[in-house]
Amino acid sequence: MKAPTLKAKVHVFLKPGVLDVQGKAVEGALHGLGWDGVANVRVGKLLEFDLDGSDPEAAKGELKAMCEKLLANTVIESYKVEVA
Amino acid sequence: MKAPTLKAKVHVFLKPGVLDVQGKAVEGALHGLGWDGVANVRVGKLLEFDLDGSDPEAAKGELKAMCEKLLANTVIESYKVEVA
Amino acid sequence: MKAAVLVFPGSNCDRDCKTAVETSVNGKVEMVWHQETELPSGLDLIVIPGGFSYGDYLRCGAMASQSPVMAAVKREAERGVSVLGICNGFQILCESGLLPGALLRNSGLKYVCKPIELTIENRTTRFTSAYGNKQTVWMTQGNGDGNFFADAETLKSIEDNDQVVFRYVENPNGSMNNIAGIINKAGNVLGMMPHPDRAFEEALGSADGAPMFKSLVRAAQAA
Amino acid sequence: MSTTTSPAPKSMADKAAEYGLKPDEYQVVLDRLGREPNDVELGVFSVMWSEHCSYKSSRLHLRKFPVTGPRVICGPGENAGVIDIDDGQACIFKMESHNHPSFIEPYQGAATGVGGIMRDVFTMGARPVALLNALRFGEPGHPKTRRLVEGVVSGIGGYGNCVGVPTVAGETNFHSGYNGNILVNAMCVGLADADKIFYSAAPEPGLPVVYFGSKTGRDGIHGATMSSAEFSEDSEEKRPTVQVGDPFAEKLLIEATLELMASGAVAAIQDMGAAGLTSSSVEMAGKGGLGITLDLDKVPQREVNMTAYEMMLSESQERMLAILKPGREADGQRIFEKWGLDAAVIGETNTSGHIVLLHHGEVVCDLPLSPLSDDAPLYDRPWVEPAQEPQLHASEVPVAPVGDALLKIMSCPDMASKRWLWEQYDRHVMADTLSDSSTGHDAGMVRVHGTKKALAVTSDCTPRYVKANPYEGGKQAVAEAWRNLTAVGAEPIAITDNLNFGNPEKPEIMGQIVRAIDGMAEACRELAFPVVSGNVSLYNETNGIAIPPTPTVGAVGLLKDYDQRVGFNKVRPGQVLLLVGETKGEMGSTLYLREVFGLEIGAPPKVDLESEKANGVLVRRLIKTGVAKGVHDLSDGGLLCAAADMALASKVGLELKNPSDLDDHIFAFAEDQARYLVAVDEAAAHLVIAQAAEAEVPVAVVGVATGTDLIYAGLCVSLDRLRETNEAWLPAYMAGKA
Ligand SMILES: Nc1ncnc2c1ncn2[C@@H]1O[C@H](COP(=O)(O)OP(=O)(O)O)[C@@H](O)[C@H]1O
Ligand SMILES: [Mg+2]
Repeated sequence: MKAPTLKAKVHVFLKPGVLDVQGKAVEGALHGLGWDGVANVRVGKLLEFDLDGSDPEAAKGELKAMCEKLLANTVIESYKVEVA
Repeated sequence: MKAPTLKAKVHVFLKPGVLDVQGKAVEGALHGLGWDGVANVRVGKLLEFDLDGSDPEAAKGELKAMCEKLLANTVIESYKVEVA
Repeated sequence: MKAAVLVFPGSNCDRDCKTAVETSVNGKVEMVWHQETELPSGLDLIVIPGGFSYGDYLRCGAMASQSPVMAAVKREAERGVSVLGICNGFQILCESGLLPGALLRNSGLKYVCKPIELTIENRTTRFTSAYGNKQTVWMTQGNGDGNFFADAETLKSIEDNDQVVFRYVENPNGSMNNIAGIINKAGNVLGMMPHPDRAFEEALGSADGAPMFKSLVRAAQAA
Repeated sequence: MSTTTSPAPKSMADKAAEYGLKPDEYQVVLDRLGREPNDVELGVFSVMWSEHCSYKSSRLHLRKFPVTGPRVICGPGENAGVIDIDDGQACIFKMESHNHPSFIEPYQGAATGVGGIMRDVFTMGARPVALLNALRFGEPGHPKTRRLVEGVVSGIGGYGNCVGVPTVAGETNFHSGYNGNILVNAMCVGLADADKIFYSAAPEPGLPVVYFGSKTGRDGIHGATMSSAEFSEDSEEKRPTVQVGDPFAEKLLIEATLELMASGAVAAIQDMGAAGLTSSSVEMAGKGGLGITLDLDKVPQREVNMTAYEMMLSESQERMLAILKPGREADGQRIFEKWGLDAAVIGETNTSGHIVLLHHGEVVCDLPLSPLSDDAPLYDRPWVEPAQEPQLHASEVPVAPVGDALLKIMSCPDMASKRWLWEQYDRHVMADTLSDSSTGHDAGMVRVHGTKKALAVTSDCTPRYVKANPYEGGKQAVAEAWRNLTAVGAEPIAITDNLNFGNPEKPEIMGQIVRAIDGMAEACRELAFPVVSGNVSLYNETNGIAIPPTPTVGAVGLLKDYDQRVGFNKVRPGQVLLLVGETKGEMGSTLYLREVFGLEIGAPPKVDLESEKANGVLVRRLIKTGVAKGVHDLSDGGLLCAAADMALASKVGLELKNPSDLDDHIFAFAEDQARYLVAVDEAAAHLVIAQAAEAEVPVAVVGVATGTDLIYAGLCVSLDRLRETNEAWLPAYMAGKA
């Protein structure tokens, strides 16, 4: 029998104030293509995966630990976790 | 006076058939750290920005155009847009 | 031979390409800025050089493919002018739809710089005719996203039409079918990850890039 | 005159201490100003008088370096050193550390280190053509080391590759002494026309001051003072916002800067490095004996509500400050627009002798410039003669089977191949690379574009020698760099240095600094190898434990005809191996002792500068006349390891013998200096021996190239095995398997 799984989402993004070089470049390119109304572009990472378990709260704790340990560079990045 | 702005979110991710080498590496690393219950890791991009305008539906149309033109490579990537 | 080398913000092999064309075939080379809407007339070759156009920040080649000059390149390509995209240039060609497929992150997730051996898979193209019956060539390559990908159907058609021009002897990045370089169906647009522009004289460790430019001169003279 | 003071709840004296000014230094500020400084002014003083900007602990001793020579166009004092490489061409280079930032955030720390050193070079008008990096990590088993290696290496590659400058050489060591303080020293080498060098001194009043590059954010505020302080357990927590590098912006900045210079619009120019806008504006005006007024409202800003203090101390990357010639703003405008750079005229030069800053229409800083430089603290810090390791006697050297020892040494972290690392560096962009980390040469070589000339570059230091005897170790670092250039056939010209030490307020550490500088200066003088630029990084200590003293030497040499270059990668079967230089059997502080027996003892090898010179001159002549077919200098691991390198790079077996009366293990692994392993055609061997005798250079036949094994004193190891041993460690370690 398959163990129950949860769907995990982890959003990793640069802390405010940290220069977002990707965002800056994308914004420049969008302006170049005529989309002048675009501003403050920030580019982050979204990781999605399956996680064994059935308790969303416990899973969130795990996800946070994964972020601290591996998924985010907490010197410059923040993260948000979601479980469904 | 400042023009009204909307908050745009664009999620770009690899299509199902495309090998996600980054996701695979993250998965391997998580397993290596003892999180064996993790599977099917996919790494995508989440772009967030301000967009001039007040009509969310019109904005979504714009966002789709941006994706088709620049933000996603539809040979390998899919996208979802959100406006708030 | 009259050639144009495109220059995008972040191109860094533009001068290398110019030097390669000048040194190996004494060609005349004009540098063309990415915002130009027209290319010089009478070109035999358009080179899209390597580098990190726009920092490669969104996806390699994505932003460059949208630049004004690429619209002009598309028109010239349709008219049959030879187009050579090297490294970032290959990525730009795929992003702009001039070549099929896409270049993904290297399977090792790292930038890899090393001399590499390639088999010449199609020696009848206008880019490879001067290789004679040489079976393999050495060139260096350096990239983080050189992992060629195409869906099954596209891959089959690329293979069926002999569009694979170079294959890696040892695959450095996970490329499907060991593909290092492909050509379009019409046979005038070639994209490749390894650098013929860094292999045009023995002092650089290999001169195996030079015959590519010689082939193009031949093709230009025949035309 | 009126100055506004920002709300200051704390006393200014407290703040001064917090900003890193010592009480007596703050007193000087009060005396010179005749009043209390405000917050912004205090910030300006504290960064200008930081160790990083003022060199207050080292300046006195740096004066010992020879800094002139027939080829020196510009020595220390400018952004980088400049040497003459003939035909109206100049080479501009410098090395700089980014140790603290790299420990905190390895990717960005190393990346911005590379970016910063490139700016120092193109600021003077040079196009960067080569990068090097000297890295020292903690012991492999330390929990932080792997992540630091991973981050630093990808940061260096990520930045240099994108900008498009080849990384052609470097060095990498691992030692527990760096567990709490890694070293990331990056060097950049550039080319310019000798009559188009740009300097930072503002030439006249009334000229526009232009800011261009990326916008200013709150990055790395107080980076300069931070890099002048010791680490404690919690500095990772307290740190200010990390600087993030944007190599794409740097590439645009290079092109725009060189284009602006070519347009003839530039009167003076300076990159914004540590202490950003403060040091650049103060130095430009100060050096020119002028004054400067800046309107901070005009500074391109990335964030809202930045204070004057934040703008002046921000270390946001990829920014330049230029003083334009009269009426040339339009040239600037056109070029900055073309390259998509933010830019603004933010001020003007004048004759006031002051730096005046306006913010929101108010004067927020008004300081006389002269005290900032003239009264900068200068310390003759107390020092003691460092303890020295005693000379070892041959009888004290334990004996190991030569084969076991060789395999151990060739696979140890310091000697193991660094392929895993340098394959992440673009070594070929610019299409002028003749030799690099992968090719089997003692120095990286890049052509001077469009000519037959080439530059040879290397970076060297053997910290275990410096630790055992700072004076001899200092000499050795310079001598090894000179030897590495010589070994490829280049004429050694000049060096840059990066002095990495612990806390100079401790007399033992100050003793290391003083004696290492003495040794380096001595070697530079004897070898006619002046210092043209450099950088000092002190306070590399954590919880009171200092790094091994590490004065890294980056050196540049010139080949007039690169067809005459040589490496150790083309030795052919039948060629005879000659050992140039004397082997007395120096075993102190060798890799043999450390790697085979875990002993870090004994005086390091002495550097006899006279033989160094004589032997080098002979080797260079052998190269120039085409007699030397392969050359490798002898350094870490001695003769047998050099032979192993040579065999692997040339893919040919070597059969070695011991013609000396030293024991086999000593002859194999002694690290006597001033030696080279030279391969010549059999027919030429006697000629070389005669030439050497004439030059009074010791030379001995030590073997022949043949077969596919390395053979010596009962040892016979196949090249395949040797290669595997040498290649395996780093990739396995990085994969978590070693
Ligand atoms: N961090 C680095 N970056 C680039 N190249 C490196 C680095 N570390 C080592 N190398 C290269 O690896 C080779 C061997 O290094 P090393 O043993 O220090 O050389 P040597 O002792 O002969 O001067 C050299 O070509 C050197 O340039
Ligand atoms: Mg060496």
